[in-house]
Amino acid sequence: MNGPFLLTLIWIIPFVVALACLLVPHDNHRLMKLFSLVGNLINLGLVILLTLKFINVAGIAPAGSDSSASIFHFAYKTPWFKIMNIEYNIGVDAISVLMMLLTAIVIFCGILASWEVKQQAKEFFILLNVLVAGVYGVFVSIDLFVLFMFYEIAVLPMYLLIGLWGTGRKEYAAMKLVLMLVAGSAFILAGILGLYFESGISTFDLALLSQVRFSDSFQYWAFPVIFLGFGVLGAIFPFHTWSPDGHASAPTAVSMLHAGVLMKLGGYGCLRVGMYLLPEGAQVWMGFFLVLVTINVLYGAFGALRQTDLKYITAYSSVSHCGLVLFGFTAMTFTGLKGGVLQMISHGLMTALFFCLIGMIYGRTHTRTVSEMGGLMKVMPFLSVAFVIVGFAGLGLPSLSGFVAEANIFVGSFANTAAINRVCTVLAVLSIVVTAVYVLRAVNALVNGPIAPKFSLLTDATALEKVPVSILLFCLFGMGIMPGWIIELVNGAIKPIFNNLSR
Amino acid sequence: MTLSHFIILSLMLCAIGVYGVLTRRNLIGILLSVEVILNGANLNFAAFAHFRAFDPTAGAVFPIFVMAVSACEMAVALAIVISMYRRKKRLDVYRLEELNG
Amino acid sequence: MAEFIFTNSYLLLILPLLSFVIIVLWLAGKYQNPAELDKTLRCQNQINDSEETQKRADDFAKGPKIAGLAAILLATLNALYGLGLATAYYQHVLAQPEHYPNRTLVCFDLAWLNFSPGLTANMGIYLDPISVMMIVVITMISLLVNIYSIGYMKDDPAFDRFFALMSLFTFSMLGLVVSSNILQMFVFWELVGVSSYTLIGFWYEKPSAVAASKKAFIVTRFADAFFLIGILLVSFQAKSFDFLTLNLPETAALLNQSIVLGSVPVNLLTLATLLIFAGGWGKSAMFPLHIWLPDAMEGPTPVSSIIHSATMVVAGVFLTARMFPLFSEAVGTLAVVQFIGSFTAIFAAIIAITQRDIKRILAFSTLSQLGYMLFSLGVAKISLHGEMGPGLNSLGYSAAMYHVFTHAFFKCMLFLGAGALIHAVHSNDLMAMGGLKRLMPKTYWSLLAACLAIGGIFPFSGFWSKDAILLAALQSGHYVTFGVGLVTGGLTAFYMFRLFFLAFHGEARSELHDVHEDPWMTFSIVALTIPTLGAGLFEHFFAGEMVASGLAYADHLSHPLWLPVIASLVGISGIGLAWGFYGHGRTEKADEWRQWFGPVYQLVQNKFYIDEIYLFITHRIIFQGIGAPVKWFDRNIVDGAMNLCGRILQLGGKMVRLAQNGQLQFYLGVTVLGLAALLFLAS
Amino acid sequence: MTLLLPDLLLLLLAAIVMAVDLIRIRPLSTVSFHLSWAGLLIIFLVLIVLPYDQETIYLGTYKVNGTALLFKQVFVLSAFCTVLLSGSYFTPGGNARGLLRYRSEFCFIILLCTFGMFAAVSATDLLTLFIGMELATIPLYILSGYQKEDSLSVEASTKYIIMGSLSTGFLLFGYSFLYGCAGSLSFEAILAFAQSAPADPLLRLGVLFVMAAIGFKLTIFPFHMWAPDVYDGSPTPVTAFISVSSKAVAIAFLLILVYGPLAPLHKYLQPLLLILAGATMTVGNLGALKQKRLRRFMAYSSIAQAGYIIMAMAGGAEAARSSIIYYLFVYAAANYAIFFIISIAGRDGNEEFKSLQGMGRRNPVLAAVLMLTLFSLGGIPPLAGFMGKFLLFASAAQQGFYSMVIFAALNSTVSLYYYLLLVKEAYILQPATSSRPLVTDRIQRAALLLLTSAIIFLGLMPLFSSNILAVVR
Repeated sequence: MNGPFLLTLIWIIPFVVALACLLVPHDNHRLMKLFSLVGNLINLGLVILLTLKFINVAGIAPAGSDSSASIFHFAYKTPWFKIMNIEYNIGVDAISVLMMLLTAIVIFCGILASWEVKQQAKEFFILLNVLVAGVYGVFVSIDLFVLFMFYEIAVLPMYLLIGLWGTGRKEYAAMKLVLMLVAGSAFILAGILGLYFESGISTFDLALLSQVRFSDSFQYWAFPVIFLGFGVLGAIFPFHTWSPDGHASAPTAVSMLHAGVLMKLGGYGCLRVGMYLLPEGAQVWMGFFLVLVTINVLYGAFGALRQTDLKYITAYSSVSHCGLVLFGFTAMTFTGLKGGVLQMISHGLMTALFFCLIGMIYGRTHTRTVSEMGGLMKVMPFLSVAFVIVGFAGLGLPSLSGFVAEANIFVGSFANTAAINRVCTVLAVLSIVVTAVYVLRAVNALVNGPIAPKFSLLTDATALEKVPVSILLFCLFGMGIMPGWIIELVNGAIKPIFNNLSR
Repeated sequence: MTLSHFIILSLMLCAIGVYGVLTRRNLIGILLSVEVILNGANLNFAAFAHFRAFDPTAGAVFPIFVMAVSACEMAVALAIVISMYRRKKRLDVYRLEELNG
Repeated sequence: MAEFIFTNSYLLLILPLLSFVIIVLWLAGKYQNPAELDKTLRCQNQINDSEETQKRADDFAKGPKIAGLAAILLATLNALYGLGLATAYYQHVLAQPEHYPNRTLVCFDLAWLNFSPGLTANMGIYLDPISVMMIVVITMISLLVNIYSIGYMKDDPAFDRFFALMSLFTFSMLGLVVSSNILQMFVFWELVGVSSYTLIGFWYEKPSAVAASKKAFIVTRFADAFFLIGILLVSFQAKSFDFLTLNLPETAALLNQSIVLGSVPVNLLTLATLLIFAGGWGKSAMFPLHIWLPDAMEGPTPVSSIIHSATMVVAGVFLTARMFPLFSEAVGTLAVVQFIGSFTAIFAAIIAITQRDIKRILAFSTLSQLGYMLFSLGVAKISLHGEMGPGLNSLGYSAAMYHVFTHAFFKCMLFLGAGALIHAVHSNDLMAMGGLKRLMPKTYWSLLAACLAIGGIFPFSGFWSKDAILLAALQSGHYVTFGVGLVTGGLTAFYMFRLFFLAFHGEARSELHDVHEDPWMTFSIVALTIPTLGAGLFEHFFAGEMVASGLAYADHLSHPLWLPVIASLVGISGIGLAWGFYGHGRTEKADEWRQWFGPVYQLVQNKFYIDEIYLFITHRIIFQGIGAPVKWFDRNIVDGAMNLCGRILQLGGKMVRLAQNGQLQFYLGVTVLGLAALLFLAS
Repeated sequence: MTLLLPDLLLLLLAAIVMAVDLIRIRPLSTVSFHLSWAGLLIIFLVLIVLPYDQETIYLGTYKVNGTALLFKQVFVLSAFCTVLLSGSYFTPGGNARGLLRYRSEFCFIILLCTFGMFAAVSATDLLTLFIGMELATIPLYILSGYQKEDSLSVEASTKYIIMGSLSTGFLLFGYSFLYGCAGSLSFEAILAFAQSAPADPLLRLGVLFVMAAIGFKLTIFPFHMWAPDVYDGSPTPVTAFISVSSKAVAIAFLLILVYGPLAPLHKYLQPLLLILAGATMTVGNLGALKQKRLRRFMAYSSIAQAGYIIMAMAGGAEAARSSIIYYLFVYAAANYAIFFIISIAGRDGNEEFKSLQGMGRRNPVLAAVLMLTLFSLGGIPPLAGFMGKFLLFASAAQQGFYSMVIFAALNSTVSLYYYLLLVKEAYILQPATSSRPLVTDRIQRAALLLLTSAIIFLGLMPLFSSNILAVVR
């Protein structure tokens, strides 16, 4: 199977699954779940295949070794809309491959975790698969138009997914989430059109645009526009408020996918479109964004400190951790960029597992207020231990993925000798203490302590539920203990971006 | 009598018409005021045809078309106003208030 | 053979990890679904047959002791391997200084985390005198504690989990001491923190244990954050994480520059070493970050034992020793180390006098002893008043390591013994004990040896190491520190024997049932008397070999004979005082004195209210002062701003609807006005 | 004469329909209905096969070229949809608001109106343009008052005609000034004059009058005031027709003038157009926020859409033309789809938001169509509306008006809010009382199928947009 075909197949399969679900009778939930599961299992297989192929190819011809060569592998393009020279232009570099791998894992686990959906299962799985297709699409596309298109496809299903199957103030949360993200994409749109017209070559092709030296005056306004636009999805302060409400209201699988993968689209876009194409603008604006994301990191952590709802705690921790992604980027150093990318992956796995576990625990206790729980270790050791581990991953414990990423971010950020970078790095490092505080508060309140009598008859995870948890745990440990190959891959992908930044 | 006299006259007609449209309470009165505006335009055409145009026939023909068209329009308008009168039993423009918001 | 041992030195880490993994997997299999089982049991026994249920549940929970035995087996192997490694190291490295100029052997070093082309963190095994010493100590103590735990934990439903976590703890600490670079050390440093978290909170249903584990983790984590910043600073300047590189004089020279922070000029070297030391500050529980250590007594006693002797708390000392060549260039840092060490030594000793909880007394004694070790490292830099002139005193360094070594054994034994006492009387309270001498003779005699050792009485191990420390302080000319050390020695003897007399002598102060000495437990306690008695033999070895190499040392001066005499006298007078107050297990006289001291006593007994200050800081300032406002700000200002946008739009919607009032002539007016505006705009 | 074929066929069709009415046998006969939609379909097919790369001028006043043909496609399709949409309103029991009568006359008027639009887009001089526009407008006055028994309908019609007459007056003033400057009615002469003296005050005065007048038809702020009331009061098929055809012809008119005779003034008009565009989309979006009645809601929504459309006119001729024509197709498809759904869900005569409640369960397919349509209107990919808006924005961006693009895109976010409100009604909220299932007839199903596939495929299939580009080039 050749590369481009594989790439196309990967984003098409979820669409096909969605269509297949469309044809399934309304009450046959089992079949729909089976379709989704099998479809995404196949996709997981394909993505793994892609990863292996990629490692193979990247090993032979390291990307970016020669500046004229495209940094994308398995590239393929064919004209789509002649009207604005829009092309169906796909290809991947290491970052996208890894993000696709993350997506495949998270969605597979997510579908397993949403096995219990009963209400309007058909619409649920259709929307979920459309969402997934959008996410894959963003990662495979090199054409900015196509990328933007998939980006929006990935955002919109959230409205119904939260609004229909969510809990709490779901309609408000769903509306806020979608509107804020779409408002962000308004900026992206302007930025993309600017890139198209200002480049002088009238193309949306990222690879070609990256060779263009945009005028400074253009970069000065376009960079913040694009960075903020994508940053909204990366929960950049002060545009993060969709995140706590949205994540808290969303159903399990959606929280998993959204916090795990979708929020990464923001960081991905910032890096791929913002920093890669507009390096001079990045140089000028980075100080400003550095301050913003430092606020993010600290603010998310302190915000999580006083929350009582598990999902809110996790959501604020996501704000803090996603802040670290952008923090790595704003360091503007090789290691920092790499750390940001690693943090995307790490946080994706971690937060997916977090929400997965919260969903399972909530399904049993029917409360998410930490103070009402306690001693769950007694009745659900598996879930509790997993929760403790993911908590540790959150506070950056070595041997779990979080450390690998955070170490890179901090080292990278420290390597930037500007005084403001140094100060922000110190502040960000100190945030890990706050992280420890809120994580341990949650963990202790949840799994430790005496058990409430009403919970004493609850059961541990079923075999089916153990599967996603185990997979994600495995990945957390895998990345934490053997980060070598991932780092190797990311190194290759970061190099051209970094070269652009330091030109 | 120069062109500007005519233009000023037509603009005055226009202004009178607009004033009528804005102040008349009666629907028929408003329609009449609209006619005044249209005739102001017609006068304009004629004046331009006389003073400036190298194609004066056009300027002469256009008002005729306008008259025809406005006659049609008035016919329709009157029909509608009558139907309106049947519903509301008044021709007061203030009565048109059910649709708002 | 030696070659084999060195090349496979990773086994040292693999064995305990294996032990952990095996037990965890076995546990996972066993607890396939305990709640399910529990439920079935309860359903079957609807009719108040709770005894039977309880029994079956207990049986299920207890199960066979396979886990413990497996852990012991692997720990034994590990201890043997550790010994083998030490022997091989001794024979091949120490004996051939020409081949190993720094007496350092990096057995292997695999790239683990690549940061940038020039900066990679490795995972390696780094053998030098101190790491080998630590390996021996850790593996031995781990083995003995494991054996002890078979007896101590035998009635605990979570028996298996305990052994798994102990193995993990051992693994982490071993990894820490063999780290070849500072990042690896940080990795294991954190793992140590986590393992201690899980062990301190081992009885997770007990709220106080849970709170203590959290406190331990967060306090050390707080220190670790500074440690991490220090690592960033040092590694950025040195472009490396490796200890070999970091400890080069070039690194120190590179770092030795002034930068301006804000408006204060700071020496980068001092700053960096201080930050790194901050990590040790927290882990070694130096004042004011000591608060977690007494609370950590909430864990099972074997855990306290291993934390206080071989693992965790000595990590800070070890770190300072490991980075010593760098630290030795930073005068300010060593002064801080010395000051904090000596202050904590006496501070903790004073608190220990007033405590009633047997484990807490031991905890404060650990703090005090750690203070000794650290100030000993601090005095390795000769003061200006020193008789040897400026330079380094190798004795400070070697004495610290020596004290680590001796302290590990006797402190371990003290805890194990305390555990045995607690096991016997089912209480931590010293006032509930008494008269146990008759019932637990083996424990009695062993503990006597340990108390004498910690009290610094000739010829027990503590005497030698403390003597070396005091000597180093004296030689280097740090007379205040020396005085503090001397006084603390007396205080130590006093509070230890207070404990000893109150626990063993006199009459029992509570009802005792079925007191016996468990063979597993007693074995370990008795076994530990050997190093407690015999560690003095190693004095010359330590003084000669446990020296950070590559540094220029001042020559040794003579050992004034009056020093050991004075030290012993101080120790003995401490014991005498204790006998005077508490001999035969009496407390009346002490009570009188307590009345006399009044509020001062209260202050000390409440540990100078440091915990309360912390509570104030965390709850009032961080939670309520920062957390709550941030939450409020987020909900009301940031989110409020977004909602305000929505409100404004909604208001706009209302206005538009209002304008659409249905009046035809208004519409016409707007149209005409619009035209006018258009004309106006365009002109 | 080939290029004139559709116009002639349309006239013929109108005549036939009228004739059928004269000899009709039963009052509820559906012959004219079927005749009309079939005829319109044929005309559409003819339009498709005509050559798009030619330009022919008949009698010196009637020009047919590719752009005109594309516009004619829009008009024919719109008429076709309106005829189909009207079906259920002429069927007894089809809508509780009241039965519409005289079906043949209705169809005839629609056809005639469409012919007027044909004439308008084929104009080469002001006179033809005027006649065409009036022919396209006057029937609409009649249509909006078609439900004579309903006071709302009559009120709407009254408001419409009076405001329409005023705007005609402005238009004529504008024309007279243009004529006065150029001395001729033909576009060529005006173009020549504009090129020679683009700053002539009389010319500008004329242009502004014309802009105001056309602003009325295009529902540009502040000339939009009639739209919500008329949309709300008229019978639903008429509302749909006004919202699409009338807007389309106004846009065609503007395109013809702005890029034709007034092209030299483009620079001068740009800021004006942008201000109007910004104000219009804002007012439209704000107005739609708090609505509860579907037709009024659609009025505001279409006002906003008009804002986006004229924003594109700040761009160059080619970009503006191609993007606007493309968007018209997209907009037409989405609007008609919604009006079909309104006609189905609003059988009870109310046609309010509430009518949609519980649609997700009552008729999932219809709900899905509604959602797709609304997303298309909101500009969400991969639907046609996204592509359309993207091209519109690109047209403005091409001239460097990036801040306007951001403003418009943010506006479009606001619009997404109220479109999502409808989605919420359909999916999330449940009706208070148990309601009937939503039944559809064959025509409605077929029409919705067509429109939905248009909404989906127009955005994905490059063929169509590329063709438009080729034509307008």
